Amino acid sequence: MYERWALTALLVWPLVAGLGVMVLPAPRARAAALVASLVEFAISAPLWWTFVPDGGMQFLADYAWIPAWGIRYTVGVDGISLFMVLLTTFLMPLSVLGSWNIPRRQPAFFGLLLILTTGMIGVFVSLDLFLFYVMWEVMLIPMYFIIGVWGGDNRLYAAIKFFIYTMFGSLLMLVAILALYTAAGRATGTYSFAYTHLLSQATQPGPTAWWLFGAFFLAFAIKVPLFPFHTWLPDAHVEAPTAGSVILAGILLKMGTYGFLRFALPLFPGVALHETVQFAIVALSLVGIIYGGLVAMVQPDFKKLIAYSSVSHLGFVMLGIWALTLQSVQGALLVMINHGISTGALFFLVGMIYERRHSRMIDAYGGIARVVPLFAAILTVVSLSSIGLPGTNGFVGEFLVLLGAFRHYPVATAIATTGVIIAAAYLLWALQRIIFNPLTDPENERLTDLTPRELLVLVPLLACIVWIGVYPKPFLRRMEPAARALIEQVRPAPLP
Amino acid sequence: MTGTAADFVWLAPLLALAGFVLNGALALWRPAAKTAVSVIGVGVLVGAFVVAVLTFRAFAGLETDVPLLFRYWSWMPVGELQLDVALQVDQLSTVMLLVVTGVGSLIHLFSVGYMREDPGYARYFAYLNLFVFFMLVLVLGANFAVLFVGWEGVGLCSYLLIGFWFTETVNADAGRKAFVVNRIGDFGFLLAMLMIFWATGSLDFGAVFGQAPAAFDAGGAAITGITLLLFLGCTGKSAQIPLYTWLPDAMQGPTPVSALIHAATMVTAGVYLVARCGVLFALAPLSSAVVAGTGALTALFAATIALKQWDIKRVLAYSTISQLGYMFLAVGTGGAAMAAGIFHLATHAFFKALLFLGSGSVIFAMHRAYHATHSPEDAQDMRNMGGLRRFMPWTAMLMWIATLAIAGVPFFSGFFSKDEILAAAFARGTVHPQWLVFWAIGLVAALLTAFYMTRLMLYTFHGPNRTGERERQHLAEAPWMMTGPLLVLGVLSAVGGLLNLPALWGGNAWLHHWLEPVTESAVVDAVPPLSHGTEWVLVGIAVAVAVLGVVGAWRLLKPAGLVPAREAPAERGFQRVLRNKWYVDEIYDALIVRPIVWLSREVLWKRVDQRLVDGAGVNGAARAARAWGALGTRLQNGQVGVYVALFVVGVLLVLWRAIG
Amino acid sequence: MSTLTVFWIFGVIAMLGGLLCITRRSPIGSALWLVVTLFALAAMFVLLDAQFLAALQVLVYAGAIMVLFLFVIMLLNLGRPGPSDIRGTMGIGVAIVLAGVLLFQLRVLGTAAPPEAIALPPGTMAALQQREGIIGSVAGPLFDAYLIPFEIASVLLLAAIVGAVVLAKKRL
Amino acid sequence: MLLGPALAISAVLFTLGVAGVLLRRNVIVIFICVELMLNAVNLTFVALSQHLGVGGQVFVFFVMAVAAAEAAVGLAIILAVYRHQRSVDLQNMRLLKG
Repeated sequence: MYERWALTALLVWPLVAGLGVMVLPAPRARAAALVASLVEFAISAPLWWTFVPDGGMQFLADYAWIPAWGIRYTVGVDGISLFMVLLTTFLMPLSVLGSWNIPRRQPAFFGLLLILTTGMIGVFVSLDLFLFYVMWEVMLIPMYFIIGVWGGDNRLYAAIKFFIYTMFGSLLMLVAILALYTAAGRATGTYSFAYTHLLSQATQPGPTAWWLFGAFFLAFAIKVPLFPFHTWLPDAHVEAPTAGSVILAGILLKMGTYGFLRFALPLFPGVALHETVQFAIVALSLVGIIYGGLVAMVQPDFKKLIAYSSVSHLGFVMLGIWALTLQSVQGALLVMINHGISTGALFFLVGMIYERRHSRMIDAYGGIARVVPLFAAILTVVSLSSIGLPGTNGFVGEFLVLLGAFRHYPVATAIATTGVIIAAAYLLWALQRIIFNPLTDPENERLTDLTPRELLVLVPLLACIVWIGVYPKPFLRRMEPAARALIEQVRPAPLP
Repeated sequence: MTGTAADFVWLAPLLALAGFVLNGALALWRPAAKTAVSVIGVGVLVGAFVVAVLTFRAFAGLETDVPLLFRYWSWMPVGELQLDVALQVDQLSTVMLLVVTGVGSLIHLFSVGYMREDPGYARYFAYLNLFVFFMLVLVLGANFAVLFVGWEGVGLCSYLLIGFWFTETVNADAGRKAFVVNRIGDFGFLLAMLMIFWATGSLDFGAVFGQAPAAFDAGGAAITGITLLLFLGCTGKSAQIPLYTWLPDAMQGPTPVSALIHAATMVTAGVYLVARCGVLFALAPLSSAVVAGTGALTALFAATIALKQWDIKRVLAYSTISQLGYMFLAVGTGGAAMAAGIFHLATHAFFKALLFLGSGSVIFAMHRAYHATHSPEDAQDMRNMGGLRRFMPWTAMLMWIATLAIAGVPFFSGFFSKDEILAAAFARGTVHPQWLVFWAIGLVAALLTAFYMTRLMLYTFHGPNRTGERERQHLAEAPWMMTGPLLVLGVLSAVGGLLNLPALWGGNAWLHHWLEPVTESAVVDAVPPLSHGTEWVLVGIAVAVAVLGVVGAWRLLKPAGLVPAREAPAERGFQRVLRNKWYVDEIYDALIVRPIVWLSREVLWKRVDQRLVDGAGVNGAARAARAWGALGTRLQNGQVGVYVALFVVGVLLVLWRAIG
Repeated sequence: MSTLTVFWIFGVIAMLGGLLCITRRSPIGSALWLVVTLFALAAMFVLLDAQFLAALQVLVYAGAIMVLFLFVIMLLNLGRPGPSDIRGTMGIGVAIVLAGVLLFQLRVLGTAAPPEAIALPPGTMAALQQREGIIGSVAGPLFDAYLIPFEIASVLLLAAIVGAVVLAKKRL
Repeated sequence: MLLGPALAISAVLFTLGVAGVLLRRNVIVIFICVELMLNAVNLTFVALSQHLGVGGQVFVFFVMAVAAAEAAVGLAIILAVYRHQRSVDLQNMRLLKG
């Protein structure tokens, strides 16, 4: 039974709960939102146990939606999307808890947060391209408001930039989806947006495939973000409220890489594995890794630093995806999860210190480890996880990506590995300037250490950091068949 | 599972980890509970040492050449990659286990006295325990990845401990520098791992070393690349040219840390790695030569810098770099010299830990003296010391033992180990002449070692006291909690040579034989054993060099002529170059660090990101769209007449289509 | 005089009326000349076998709608000749060019006669009117096939009445 | 046959209506011109109904109804605007400009 309604419940519940939360009075809204997001997590939790690694697409639900145009409501998860769904439901309660004292219009904020959940999960579970597109857009609107209403000083600029950037890509994607739909319809006589239907029709390369791949590529590359489509990210990250940044980094960016895994690669394997495309994407990933790291190093704003570090991390993901070996694809999936956890935790930490001191500038701090030892300790652990210290989650993902990628792209992997050095340089330098060095600003003397509520936000993330770092097998075991299937589908014959 | 005590080897790292967790919790919530911290911090280490001893005895009792493997859980099972979290007990790792836990226990004990007054006492022990945990993972790891966990983990602890007094920017800088420089080395290690995996299909030591001879062409590009990359990792961790610059700065940490991490254990990890991968290095003669050559060169280079340092700990830091150079010379030479390298690693752990802890005692006393009078003088500058043997006789005596040991004066531990390395290099030189050069460099470095160590002792403990009139009354021997461990280390430094007393001196070269199962596969090519006559000549030369260094320093240097640091004139000429460490830090800074930061900030961020991508690209597109929009608003001027005219034009256009 | 000649006479009257309608300076003149055109059209409707519509044209159009126009013009007191509201040279040029192109296009379209296949044989309309009566021939389809549009038209008129009242009243 | 002349006359009338709309600025006159265009179309309907059936005449009927409604609402709007602007000149009406 659970198999049949699980995903639908995951989609419907936050939407209903979100609308409900919006009409509640302010003091009760946040508690209700917390309960709602916990319920959502509880609904999703059994996915972890009931998921059968070798079972392909599972928890399928399939109903006609607009039959005249072959649009169906089809949802399901496999080893790739499972973790994205769980990551989403895992981060949501933490985000609610982390923005407990958000100023202004609490009911609307928490309501939007919940509605956003529907959109995000929808993107990850849709197996109908039309539904996918709808969900892609659904997620955009709450995020726009979250940045634009509750953001920092320059929030409108950031929100509009985020919106138009994403919209630009997604409209091209819509055109490509429609083109695929008509092409497949003409070829088979069945007009349907179903993923499996389009997948079976999309293998012929040709000039159209190039254009369609280009459209998908642009939509997803903006979301990833791949250099040079990344400049919305620093602005959006910096201006968004804490929960917004966490979700942006933790989940929204993964939609891009997920899109590549689920759509761009399997639908256009011929184009995606064409020499020029391979070269370009691997090169862009490398540029992202190095460039993101170097630019992160010189940021005066800690949130911006994390934003650019995301560019760097997602570069690893892209490299892993395009290397298409079992290790690299699974590594890429793990990096996606890890980045959600570690960068999410970093944003939470910045948000917590920002609430106390109202500054994101690295220069405003210094030496606060003496004043707020707990905060400093957790910030250190999370930073180390972000730079991939072995024993933390960051290492497992990056190691697998590099290991897998080395097989096909040894030189590129060697270059990517320098990202490890740069990561240490930028994060430790920032860490030093925030929690170490002399304490010069008397305002920092009065900082208070983390409250129990804040600890409650961070402890689950820390637990995941250690868990994935030490015992990632439960994750790897669940994603392996899906990764293997993807590789076999895209790359029928292994490269020499 | 062997049914012996060796099965419980996991207890050793686990104890250290438990110590970290408990002390870490205390550091955050009960930083004042110093007694509990001491008991836990030292207790777990002593416990780990007991486990190490029992493991060693059990393993020796098995009399096996095969390593014991303990798989605990599957770590990264992905396709061909099957990585387990597994520990390995063999001859090499048991030796390392004993050194780490043994010396570690003594240094922990010393720390109880040394750090007693520090507000970060609990944090300090938490870090120290964590370090031991990672170090044990490093030496016990059964595959490259687990070793790498320890490898980076000790780097992390080193980072945390160097920057222990983080409120000083210098300290925090030094810690960060150590970590980043180490990461450069780790980059090499990582790449080497990737290459090893795709060449042999595994990362387990057993599988890799078993398949290496078949998987690689001896002397081929692949194996040479792998070993050179591994060695890059070693140069980072073990502070060799070109990545040694972090170690002198690492002296910003508490002195026991310098003793434990930056002298006895962590920095020797590179030596351990090369010894561990002896099979691979044996397949790559070029890499072996690079290792040996770099080692010899580093030994000499660091020794020259040590000649002119005034900070007592910096002298020891450069001395450490220099001695590590010897160890690399040994492991690069391969074969029997591997054992010599490990031998020197062990003796060096004893005498260098003793030297550091002794200097710690000195600094402790100096600091107390200056603290009592609120003097701002530098407690580590040798120009402010002098004549200290009258105030701290025990420390002086013990440090003299260590000095004689490191200088290679006969019958102290260092004499045997250093002599063996030089002899092995010479022996290899009979086949490959370049090793004769390495041998000669090593010899010169030995001379300098004897010289600068004698200089250190002379300026610190002899001659008139320069501390200051008032401060002098406060100078005294450190408490027994600190002198006790020194005593133990003193004994070990004196008689440590017994571990591997060569046949030449009537010993049975125990360590050599013990390590044979590990080193025998690393034999490069048959090197004819030296005749006894040659060996005696070599010993004679080495002794002569050592004595020359000690006596020369004693005769040439006049501690009476020194003035306290604040009155000292600036050095001139070549002395100044040495004083400034050949300006290597400045050169790195000007050639690498600054250009990268400048490139990142001025070019990448401000030009490319903000101007080009965001300015011209994104906001440019926005501006273009707005310009089009402005054109559009021109039409929407509210004049209905214009609208009508346009409407008519539209109709006409549609009609045009209708006409066809 | 043949029917054609009569038709053309009324046609010329209609066109002249239209021309004068758009060129008179006074709105009242325009309206009255439009009435002339409407009457001419009514005559042409008769010649085209649409006698009922011709009557409606006179009654509703010329009689009711145009009276409404004149009423408003006079209500707003626009009857006296003021400054011309005809556009300047530029406007006249644009109007002439566009109108010329339109005329050309309409002529081209007009010469394309309906295909023979769907055209009724000549005299069918006259026969129908013989059979069903002049009004009956229009009323039949109006209350049969076009019943719903007819009802909607009535609703439209109601809405227009309400709308006109709302808009024109100063204060509701 | 009257179809050809009817269509020609209708075209001329329609063009005159369009020209009038373009030429004049007085809203009421423009309205009158629109009526002229409607009637031109009516003529076409009637002429074609001779050949294609009585449906054309029904359309004319509807056109008249719509014209009546349009005149009522349109003139009411003009009244309202005039009250506000004291003018029926298009140049003074810029309500459409945002």
